[in-house]
Amino acid sequence: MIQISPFVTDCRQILEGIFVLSFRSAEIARNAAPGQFVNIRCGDGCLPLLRRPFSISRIEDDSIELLFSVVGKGTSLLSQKRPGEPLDVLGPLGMPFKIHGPYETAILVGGGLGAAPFPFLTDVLLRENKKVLTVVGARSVKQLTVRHLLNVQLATDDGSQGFRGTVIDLLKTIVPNDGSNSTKIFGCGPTKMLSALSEFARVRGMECELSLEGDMACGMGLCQGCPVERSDGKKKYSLVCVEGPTFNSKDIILR
Amino acid sequence: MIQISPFVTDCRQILEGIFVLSFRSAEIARNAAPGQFVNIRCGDGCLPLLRRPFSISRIEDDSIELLFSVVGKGTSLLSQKRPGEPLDVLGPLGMPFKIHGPYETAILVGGGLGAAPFPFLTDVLLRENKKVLTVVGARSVKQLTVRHLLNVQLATDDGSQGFRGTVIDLLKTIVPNDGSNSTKIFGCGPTKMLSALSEFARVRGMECELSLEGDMACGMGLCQGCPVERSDGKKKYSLVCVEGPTFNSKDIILR
Amino acid sequence: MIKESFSLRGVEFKNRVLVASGTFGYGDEVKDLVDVNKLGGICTKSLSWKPRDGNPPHRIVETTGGMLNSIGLANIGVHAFIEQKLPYLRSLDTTIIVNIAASSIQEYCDVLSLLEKYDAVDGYEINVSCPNVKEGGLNFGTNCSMTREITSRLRALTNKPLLMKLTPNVTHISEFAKAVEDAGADAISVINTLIGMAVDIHARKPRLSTVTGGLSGPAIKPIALAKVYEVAQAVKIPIIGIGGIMTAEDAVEFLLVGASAVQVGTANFIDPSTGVKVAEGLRSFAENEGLSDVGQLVRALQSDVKFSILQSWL
Amino acid sequence: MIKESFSLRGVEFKNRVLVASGTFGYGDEVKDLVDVNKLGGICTKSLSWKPRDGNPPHRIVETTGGMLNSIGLANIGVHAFIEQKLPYLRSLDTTIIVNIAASSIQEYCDVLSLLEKYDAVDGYEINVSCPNVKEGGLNFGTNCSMTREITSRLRALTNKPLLMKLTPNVTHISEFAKAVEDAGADAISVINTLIGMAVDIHARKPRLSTVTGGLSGPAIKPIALAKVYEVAQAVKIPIIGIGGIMTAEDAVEFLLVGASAVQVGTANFIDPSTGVKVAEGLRSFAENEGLSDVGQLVRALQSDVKFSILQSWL
Ligand SMILES: Cc1cc2nc3c(=O)[nH]c(=O)nc-3n(C[C@H](O)[C@H](O)[C@H](O)COP(=O)(O)OP(=O)(O)OC[C@H]3O[C@@H](n4cnc5c(N)ncnc54)[C@H](O)[C@@H]3O)c2cc1C
Ligand SMILES: Cc1cc2nc3c(=O)[nH]c(=O)nc-3n(C[C@H](O)[C@H](O)[C@H](O)COP(=O)(O)OP(=O)(O)OC[C@H]3O[C@@H](n4cnc5c(N)ncnc54)[C@H](O)[C@@H]3O)c2cc1C
Ligand SMILES: Cc1cc2nc3c(=O)[nH]c(=O)nc-3n(C[C@H](O)[C@H](O)[C@H](O)COP(=O)(O)O)c2cc1C
Ligand SMILES: Cc1cc2nc3c(=O)[nH]c(=O)nc-3n(C[C@H](O)[C@H](O)[C@H](O)COP(=O)(O)O)c2cc1C
Ligand code: FES
Ligand code: FES
Repeated sequence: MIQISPFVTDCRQILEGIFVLSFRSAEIARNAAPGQFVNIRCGDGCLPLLRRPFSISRIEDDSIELLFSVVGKGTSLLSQKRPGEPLDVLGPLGMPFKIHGPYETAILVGGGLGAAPFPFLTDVLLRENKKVLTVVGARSVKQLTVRHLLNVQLATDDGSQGFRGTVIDLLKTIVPNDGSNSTKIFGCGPTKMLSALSEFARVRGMECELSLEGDMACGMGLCQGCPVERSDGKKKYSLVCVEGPTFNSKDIILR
Repeated sequence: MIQISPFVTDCRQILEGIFVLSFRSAEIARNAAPGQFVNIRCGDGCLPLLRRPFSISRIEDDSIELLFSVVGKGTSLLSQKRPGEPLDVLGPLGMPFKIHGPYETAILVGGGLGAAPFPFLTDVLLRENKKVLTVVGARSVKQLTVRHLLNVQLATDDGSQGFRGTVIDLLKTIVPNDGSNSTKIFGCGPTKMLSALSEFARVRGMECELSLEGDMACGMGLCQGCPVERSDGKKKYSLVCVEGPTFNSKDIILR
Repeated sequence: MIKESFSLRGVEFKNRVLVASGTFGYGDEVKDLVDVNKLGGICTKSLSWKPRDGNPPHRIVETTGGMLNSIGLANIGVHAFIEQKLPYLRSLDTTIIVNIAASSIQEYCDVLSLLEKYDAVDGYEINVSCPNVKEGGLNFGTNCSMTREITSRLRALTNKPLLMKLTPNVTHISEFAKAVEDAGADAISVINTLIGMAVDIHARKPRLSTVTGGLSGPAIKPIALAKVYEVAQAVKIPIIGIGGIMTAEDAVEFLLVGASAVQVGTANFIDPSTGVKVAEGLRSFAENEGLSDVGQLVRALQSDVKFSILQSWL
Repeated sequence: MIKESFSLRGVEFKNRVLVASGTFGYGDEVKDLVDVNKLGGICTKSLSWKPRDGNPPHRIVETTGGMLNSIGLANIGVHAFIEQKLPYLRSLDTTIIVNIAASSIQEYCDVLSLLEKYDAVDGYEINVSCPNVKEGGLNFGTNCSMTREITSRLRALTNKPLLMKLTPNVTHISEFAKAVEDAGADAISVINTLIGMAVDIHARKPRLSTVTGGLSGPAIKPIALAKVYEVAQAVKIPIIGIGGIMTAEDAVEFLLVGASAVQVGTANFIDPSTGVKVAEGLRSFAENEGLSDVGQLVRALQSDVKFSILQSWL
């Protein structure tokens, strides 16, 4: 984990309200693993006061790419950054996806901007000789980005592109009923979707790693502000920022 | 008084840390008089929360020009405005300089950015067939702007340009010892300077109008936050924002 | 048409958004700028029997997300108010609440009694955040029995709506709320400003001439909400929520936690139309929620948790 | 070389800037990022006898210029702390203040007694903003005699520095300050968080699982300064100023109004090096002012006005 002030090298809108921002950091590039995030001070004032967490979406050489949608003040300020402006970044933070294992195929399941960490994850999975299948869902085609994703199948709530229905509905048509040890699921997106995905994996007996979103004050284990309920009874909560944001779906209870 | 959202037409640095910003408003242009000010929301966040007051520096057709120096967060944000960006403006506010009277010559005495309202004042005085003499002082030539001023004499604390000494010292060399009904002083600048100017005018028995600066929360008489002590005993305080910012030097006590 | 109005003791407010005392002058300062008739009501600057000069400068300091003031209850006095300001206020089509400040219980009574003669005065809001000269300057508003006494004395003098405006600078505001409800108040205004301070580190002096002052603005909204919520658990009479309201969404928060109406304060300094905009936004919000009455938002907070200020919240 | 250090009951702090309890974990979370040895001291997360899970999500809400938290005193418990965290803290070259929270006076005593056995613990800070289970959850910190009793009971158990951390959610914090001074506290930490609340207007639910939470951050700085100032008028023992400190300038304000040292809290979440930066900035400021000891800033406020919280500040 380092705290740096790199310059923005690029910031552009790729879809309505969805932006890609990049900056260079050899150190983050060297140390980061898929599923980890960076914590960014989007403005220098008091609105927002706290940093905002973003998954590392892609790494190319020492260029770090973030993919984000504008939902509030912080992301709005971030979207206005111009090349050459300094950025206040803390990272890489959190535990990466557990990608090792005997499985052959990784199915990446994303809801909306949940697909953000998948380009990075895809690159690393390929390096590990895994097959990658990507399933992305969104409310409408307008929210769908498939940039740098592999073997993508789409689901939209309104059927404006690909399968009409949820990403889980689509997944059911793809994954054989009996599940399989040769497949592992990686999910990222809204809690409701993750919760459904978790249930799907449980029923099929599949390995499933989830990356959670959630309110964070510090992103580095200082505040105890980001609990997620554990299922194993060892302790009641885990901290999303340091014990996550990725978890094995069996270990946590999503509400 | 109106509340408008004009677009910035120009914003540029004319001296280190000193900016000129303009926007168009036919209504303000039509209604404003020299010494009045506008109250601007410099940012949309909470730092700063309140508006910032600026004298109307110049009006050309329906273009309003402000002259300001960057001293804090609000003026810093204002200096970053680009042409085409909207501005949140309330004005014109306050009581203008009283320019009518039997005097022939107006001496405009400004300290630093105190000269801000003088271009507008000069234009109107000329229209009233007054002669205009301008005396401007600053710590150093670096803080001196004589843009759109007439018959300027300069004083700098360090002698880097013009007279070495305060603007009051310089004034003493200009104004005949016995004072004169044919001359009226208009002063604007730091309180300390205004206080000395007020004393100067009292001793010489000259008419003197001052424009005060000071903390304001609302700028329109809502909060009672901007008192200046009165000398006439009728009441203890006047409100700078609505009874000023211009006052006859005899009416107020500056500390 | 959605219902926006509400009433207190038979006096109708056309909507649930008023402007707060001391932040809208006497209502005439910005009449060119704001359609004041679209406000639910106007609370005047606090009036005392005699005019008050107020505190020396500086009276204002900006802070992060808020501001401190030490105006010192500067006001023209109730007589000048009646003569110079009431005729204009009378001409308005909105509800006029006269806010009263005093340094003795008798003064509260005198001011109110005088105002009783004027129909243009629709109701009273009593500012108890005032130093009681008899008790060596101790604040009325931090003394529960004193607050109760002011309420019952004033209640006896008027049949118009009596709003008691409480200070947040107490341990349990609900005790004060119960006391004034008990003593006959029609509504409770919550909150006045919080005690705060700022220092000029170069001059090594307090920034305000009076050392401390009252903190207001968005910075205090979370505190104000908690106070309104606390009061709402304790009393049945209507609450007027105040503190840091900048938008209609802020107002909705206050209604949900228990306020029947709100007042917009500091935001007027930034945009004197805030009150009108909040009223309009509140209507839109309620419409979008499919409500027939904005009042359906009042006390509509859903919570599984019991009142938990006493719980482990750290 | 300017003097930066100060001491409490013979324990030296290398400078006057500590990190606040609950905002710096157990000190080891950000050791790669921050040179913690440059801090005046570390106040640990509040520890209780048994580990505590803390409150359900959501525990955090951002507000204008601040944040609300309802962590629920989540902590690993004093035993695990001693085993897992103390060895690392012991290896540091800074002063370690262990913060204690409890739900009964006995628990406070038990935790402190256990910690007494460990040299690595340099002193204690007692968090009294805790619900007293015996009294139905009433907060210890809002009860003056309870606060006094906790202080004297703990005083009898230790010769190490005892810091009593007061809650600001009381009418007169100075009464509590006097009580703990009287009962033998070595210093007073002022302030803990203010009670606040935020509402999700669409879900019509409190944003925090516990309804209300503690407000911290720059928004509360003016209130914290006023509380420190009030306490400084009432007691002679050192005060540790806390609340919204982001910069060295903020720290100077606290020193001037009466704090002997400060703690940086919420700012750590934005930049965990804030404490170190504030300490460095504080030294530079004092140097520029030509001082030989940062301590010369303590209580150095110049004011013509007498303590005026009771005056007419509105
Ligand atoms: C580990 C992690 C990784 C993340 N990675 C990414 C990523 O790669 N890309 C990305 O785009 N985002 C990502 N997020 C989410 C991202 O951090 C948030 O979108 C961001 O913090 C929002 O900041 P903001 O200031 O723009 O919005 P804020 O102003 O803080 O608030 C907006 C957010 O709160 C919700 N909200 C606010 N008010 C309301 C209301 N009244 N009712 C309902 N909802 C409301 C909105 O839905 C929205 O999510 C990640 C989050 C985490 C924890
Ligand atoms: C009627 C009126 C007309 C004005 N006209 C003009 C004009 O035409 N041009 C112009 O440039 N300005 C003008 N001013 C002043 C201008 O309003 C202020 O400079 C502006 O409000 C500063 O805002 P800010 O947010 O940038 O600074 P802030 O952040 O609010 O504070 C900076 C100001 O406060 C002082 N200050 C802050 N902290 C300290 C400290 N610790 N110690 C000492 N001083 C401190 C600074 O000296 C500086 O003046 C006018 C003011 C008034 C009342
Ligand atoms: C400059 C100023 C003056 C005020 N004067 C009064 C007053 O005279 N009487 C009163 O009851 N409240 C007064 N208040 C308190 C406000 O009415 C309101 O309760 C408080 O500011 C909180 O609301 P806000 O955060 O929306 O401003 C004043 C507030 C400010 C900022
Ligand atoms: C997330 C969080 C957790 C906290 N936990 C504790 C705690 O365990 N014990 C305690 O005494 N204070 C706790 N505090 C209070 C802080 O130590 C500090 O008193 C308060 O936040 C005000 O300072 P600040 O504005 O700099 O944050 C906590 C504060 C925050 C924000
Ligand atoms: S966000 Fe602070 S501990 Fe996780
Ligand atoms: S600034 Fe508000 S009355 Fe003058």
